[in-house]
Amino acid sequence: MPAKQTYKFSIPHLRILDQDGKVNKKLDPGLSDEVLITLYRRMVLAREADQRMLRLQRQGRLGTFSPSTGQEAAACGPALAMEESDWLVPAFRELGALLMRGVPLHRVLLFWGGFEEGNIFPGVERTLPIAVIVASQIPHAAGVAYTMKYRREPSAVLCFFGDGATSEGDFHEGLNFASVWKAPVVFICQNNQWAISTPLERQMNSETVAQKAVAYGIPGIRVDGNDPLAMYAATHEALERARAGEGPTLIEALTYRLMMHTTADDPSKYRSDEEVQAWKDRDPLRRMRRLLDSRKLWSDTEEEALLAQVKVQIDGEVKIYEQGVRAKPDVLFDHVWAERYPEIEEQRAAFLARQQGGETHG
Amino acid sequence: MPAKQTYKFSIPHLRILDQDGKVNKKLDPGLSDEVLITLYRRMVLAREADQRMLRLQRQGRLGTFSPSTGQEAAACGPALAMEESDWLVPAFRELGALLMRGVPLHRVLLFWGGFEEGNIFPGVERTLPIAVIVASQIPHAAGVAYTMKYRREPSAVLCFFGDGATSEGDFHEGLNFASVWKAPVVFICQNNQWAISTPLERQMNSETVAQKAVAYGIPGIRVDGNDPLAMYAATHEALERARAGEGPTLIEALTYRLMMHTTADDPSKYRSDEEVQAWKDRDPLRRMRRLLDSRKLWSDTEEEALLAQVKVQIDGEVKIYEQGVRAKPDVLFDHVWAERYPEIEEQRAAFLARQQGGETHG
Amino acid sequence: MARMNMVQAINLALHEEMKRDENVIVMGQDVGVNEGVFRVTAGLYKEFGERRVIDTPLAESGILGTAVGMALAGLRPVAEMQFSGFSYLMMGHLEGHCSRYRSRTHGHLTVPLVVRMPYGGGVRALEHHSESREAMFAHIPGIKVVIPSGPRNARALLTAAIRDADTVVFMEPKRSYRAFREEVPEESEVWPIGKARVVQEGTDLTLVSWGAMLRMALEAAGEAHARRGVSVEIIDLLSISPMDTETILDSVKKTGRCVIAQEAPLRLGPASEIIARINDKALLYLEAPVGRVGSYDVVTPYFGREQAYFPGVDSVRRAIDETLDF
Amino acid sequence: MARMNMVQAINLALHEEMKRDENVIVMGQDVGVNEGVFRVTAGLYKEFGERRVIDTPLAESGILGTAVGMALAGLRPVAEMQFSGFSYLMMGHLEGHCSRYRSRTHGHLTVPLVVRMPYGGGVRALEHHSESREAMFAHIPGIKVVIPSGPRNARALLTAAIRDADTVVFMEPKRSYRAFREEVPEESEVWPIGKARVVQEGTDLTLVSWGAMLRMALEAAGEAHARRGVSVEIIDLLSISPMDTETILDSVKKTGRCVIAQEAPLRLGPASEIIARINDKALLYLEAPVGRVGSYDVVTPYFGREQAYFPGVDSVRRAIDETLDF
Ligand SMILES: Cc1ncc(C[n+]2csc(CCOP(=O)(O)OP(=O)(O)O)c2C)c(N)n1
Ligand SMILES: Cc1ncc(C[n+]2csc(CCOP(=O)(O)OP(=O)(O)O)c2C)c(N)n1
Ligand SMILES: [Mg+2]
Ligand SMILES: [Mg+2]
Repeated sequence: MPAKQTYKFSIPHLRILDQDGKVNKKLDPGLSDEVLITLYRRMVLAREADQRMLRLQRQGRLGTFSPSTGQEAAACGPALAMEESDWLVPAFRELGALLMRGVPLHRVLLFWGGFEEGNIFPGVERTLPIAVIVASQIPHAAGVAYTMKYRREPSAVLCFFGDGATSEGDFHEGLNFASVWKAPVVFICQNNQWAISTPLERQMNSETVAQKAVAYGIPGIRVDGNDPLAMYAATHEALERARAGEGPTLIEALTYRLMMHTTADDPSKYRSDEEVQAWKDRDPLRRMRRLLDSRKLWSDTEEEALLAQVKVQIDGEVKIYEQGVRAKPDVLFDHVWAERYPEIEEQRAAFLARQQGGETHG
Repeated sequence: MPAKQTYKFSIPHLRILDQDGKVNKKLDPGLSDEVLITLYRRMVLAREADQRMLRLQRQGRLGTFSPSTGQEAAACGPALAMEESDWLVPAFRELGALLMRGVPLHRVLLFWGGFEEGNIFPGVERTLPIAVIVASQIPHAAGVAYTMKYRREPSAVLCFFGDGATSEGDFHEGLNFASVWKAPVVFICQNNQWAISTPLERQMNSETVAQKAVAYGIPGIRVDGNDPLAMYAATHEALERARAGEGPTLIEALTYRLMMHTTADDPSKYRSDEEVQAWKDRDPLRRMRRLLDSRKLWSDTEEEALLAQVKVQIDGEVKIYEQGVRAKPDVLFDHVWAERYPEIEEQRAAFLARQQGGETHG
Repeated sequence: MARMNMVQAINLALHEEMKRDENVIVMGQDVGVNEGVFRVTAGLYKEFGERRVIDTPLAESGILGTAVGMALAGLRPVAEMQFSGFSYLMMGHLEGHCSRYRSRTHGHLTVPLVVRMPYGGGVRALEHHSESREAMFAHIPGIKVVIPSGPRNARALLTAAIRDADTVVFMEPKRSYRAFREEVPEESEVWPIGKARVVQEGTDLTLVSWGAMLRMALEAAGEAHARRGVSVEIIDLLSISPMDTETILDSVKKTGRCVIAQEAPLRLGPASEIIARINDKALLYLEAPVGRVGSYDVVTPYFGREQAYFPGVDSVRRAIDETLDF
Repeated sequence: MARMNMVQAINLALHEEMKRDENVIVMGQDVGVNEGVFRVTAGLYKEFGERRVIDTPLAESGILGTAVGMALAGLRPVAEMQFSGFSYLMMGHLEGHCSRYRSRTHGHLTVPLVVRMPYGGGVRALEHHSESREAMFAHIPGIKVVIPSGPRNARALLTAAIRDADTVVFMEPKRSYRAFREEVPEESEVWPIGKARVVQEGTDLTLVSWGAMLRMALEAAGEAHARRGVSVEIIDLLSISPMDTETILDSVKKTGRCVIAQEAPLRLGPASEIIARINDKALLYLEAPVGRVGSYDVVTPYFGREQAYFPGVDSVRRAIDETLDF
């Protein structure tokens, strides 16, 4: 249909570090050697922790959880761009980001191990716990961001979610509120191309996730999500914009979930080995390693030392986790509301009496 | 941020009939004189009925309702493009479209007068009743459209909603499902620039509503919503695409609500007389009349005759409405479920006993 | 002291609390420039500006979802649902987050916010504008559900709700918005959430009610007294969750007879829970079955037929008589 | 006859009904290629293809909302909520449309669909995966809420739900999915919705239960019989709304004692409604207060602490003893 006037939009695609570890000079964010090494170390930690969790789960020492192997660049690159005063609002597949915020691994283990203590991060501020209800954290992030703006604090919010999450009404409402409010929040969609068994093309008919930004009149960008430098750079710029009062950004991190959806899932039911293999070849860790190698910042010896050190660290955290939690048995009655009310206290008393009587059930 | 590759999108803007009643020849959909006259007649009927309802409401003869004066082109143009076998899924401000589907005015009056009978349209198929829960009809429309596709029927669905509705999660979910399913549905957003007191710029930060189509990978078009020819043409094309299996379209009809939100609303609290006046000057009826005049299809005599005829028609419908409904008093117990269940039947019996005892309450 | 109606009293509490604590903000559809479709937020936008009185986009889940974020970050949002009939759209955040953040972090993160909503019938409103669904909210552990019955307690309980450390669903019986005026004290009052009030002492029968039904309860009790000399003790429940079982039980143990009058449909409504609690703790005191008054378990009819659907004074009267004459 | 577990039985009903009526379609997250996260939809995608077994986008309101449209247009969608914990996101369509279309059009337009959802605890699942909120659905007039307790009734009631002319919320106790097997008849069975079943006759006490609690009720009753010779009549409620009051009252009138065992929290749960109905019609038959077993009114704890939260066989046993010894 011909028309008088047209409105035009475009969505850029960003990659800085290619699969061979070569940096696009024009786009290089110029991270120092030290920072590059730190980033690599964090990504390795996230990977090793994830793989350990998988083993723990298989041994019955951990509950069902959602592995993040393969998505380390998409989680750690953005976290590197955060200030401590920024807020992290995760979904459930950002282990690397949580660890980079300073959340001890044993807290993450406690979460997946079935204890509320896994949501308590002593000393770590402005980091919300894992969100299980897909997309529900998106409006939360917008509300936190509004609060930063309200308080005139120069802090921004980094909010993660998956490609499946973009289908939820809360994605839409959250981005729209944030956009209308020009709230300082950066939305990162880890487009790992699957929502359990649902492939991208059954989740949406749009070519990219990033173009959904057009609906909200905010910048959208598609980023190679296995490129930690691009993820860092895009997030860094978006956070700066946010803190400068220029409103939200939507970043699509094109990546891939290399493992199962959760440990209860069997991905062979819905996707091919070839597809997985193709993405294994794009492993973000390998890419980062190649960069370090090319800059002569790393060696096999250092790699071995790192793995050994990471193993010790993880062992220690698993130990803390397996020491268990020390709450009294009636803790479930403590936090219904801030105050105590007779109807709950009566039930607590009954519960305690039953426990003393040797009953194990409610 | 520079980038390797970009994705580009554009949204056209359509106007065919300008404010002086001049047609853009290149875009003229070529409606016959007869059809043009019919369209005008329907728009006048809708306007007159709306104004009568306003008076009825002020006299206490009708409940709160949402006037549609000023939006006749956006409702009637699309309705003209429908086949009888297409489905109409309205919101609550498409009086013109309902009447064009053949819904008798007295049914609309019954709806706003507080009777379920206002949702029964004898002999009129494929026309859903008014939807009060904003945006909730959008996924319904997608589901109906899926059914048409499922049945391999060459029918499409026309779904109306307002600018405020675009903020609801159901707008997003409905458009996304329809798009993924390539369902035959045309979404028409009557962007009348206000959602009660909320102006467009507090509802969304996007320049247009139409660009929200980009998020779903479907065509979006902004149309002059006070131009009945453009509304007809855009809808016609979109319905054809839908029936041909090419999926949904989002049409933004840029129009204006000339009256109050509902009869319970006082628009002077939130908008200026100048703004309203500016839009009165763009009255779709006047524009259509100018077209007919310019083609020598209409005269003052015909106008008078039309108004007289419309008045008679409306009088008749009001009369039917005011004769009331003839259901038995316990009809509210009849349609809880298809079958009868003891717990409801007991309550019915109690109700009837109370009524017989002269009680007026439940 | 000033005489005011419920709209004014709620408005007063909002003014006072916004003045007292700049973390308190008001948000919702049309609550700012338009001052709310019922004018409950009158004057707030002028006094506190658009930063603190936010006209939100039209999205209930978005309203509560962003309010949760604000509350987690330290604000005290008072979010309005324009009508309770649209509150089902925010149930995800209410059930999933408002109710749980405290317990899932053992008190480290909390969601102190208020969701205000006009509810209930009797004003000849459109479809979806007349329901009483307090039971749905009150069934969720970790949520408080408060329902005022008059101007004074509306102001005192909303103040309490805003200061409360947890999420409070504050349901406003819109039928009572402008139905009557009452003296409201000059000074801010904070009534404890979770406490019922004995609004009239009596010895023969306990009548429990809340919201707009309370006035009908009072009228029916007065009439029962005039007609047959019965002394009715009337309890205004005020809080559906937590629920003040003690006050009810004390009264029922004294009177031996009880009627509960709610506007909600009967099935799984609050009256059923009250009866269950009487069953648990005071069954042997009962001299008759507890009388239940409520709407029928049918779909709320359009307003042309609503009178026959909603319980009225005569419904309460009938239940009192049946309970007395059992 | 074939012995099967509940997952297989539900799957059988889906197969049979899809074969019988091509208006029946299945939709939800991961129900197609993946055959459902619990494999309840195994084989359907292969047999009926993607037109009839729809892997939807991840959006609960969208799933029910489009299903409403399909039902209005003549299909019979069976929509799955992956877990009941995400069903609050579709409450808008359930309350606003599923429940009302029949009454708001006096039967001219109807919404015959089924919303299936695994619910309940006891399987050490993640947060939001363990609640029992049947009361929230059942409070809404115009919605049917059905809960099977075993393979045979699951198949027979799902068949009935799919053929039903109205919206049925079909809640599947996931703890029972693979817990035991049962003979399921060769031929399709259609059990009437709204009818409870007396699964064991008895004379001393009526025990009402449903879903996964029923097995615990059976065990506790057997144990009570062995221990103190008490004859317990056990009723499997099967349908929360409509609710078969008659069967319960007949039994209570006979036994004079009643215990209700639910997994849901107590406040405003189905047990309260049952007690209210006993109060209305059979109070004088009671020889003791009705015993209520349910979860505490606290937020469902994470699975590390869930055992202490959910009622078990000993909870039912205790309630039986208390009721008998009153
Ligand atoms: C509201 C809601 N619906 C369904 C689920 C069940 N579920 C958990 S994760 C998931 C898929 C999420 O996909 P995506 O957003 O792409 O994130 P990914 O798992 O790929 O990281 C689903 C359906 C849920 N947790 N929340
Ligand atoms: C879900 C929901 N929320 C709130 C309302 C109250 N309400 C009725 S109409 C309306 C504004 C609608 O604006 P828009 O979509 O632009 O349509 P318009 O009224 O301008 O035609 C609101 C907030 C409602 N009916 N439904
Ligand atoms: Mg994904
Ligand atoms: Mg509008």
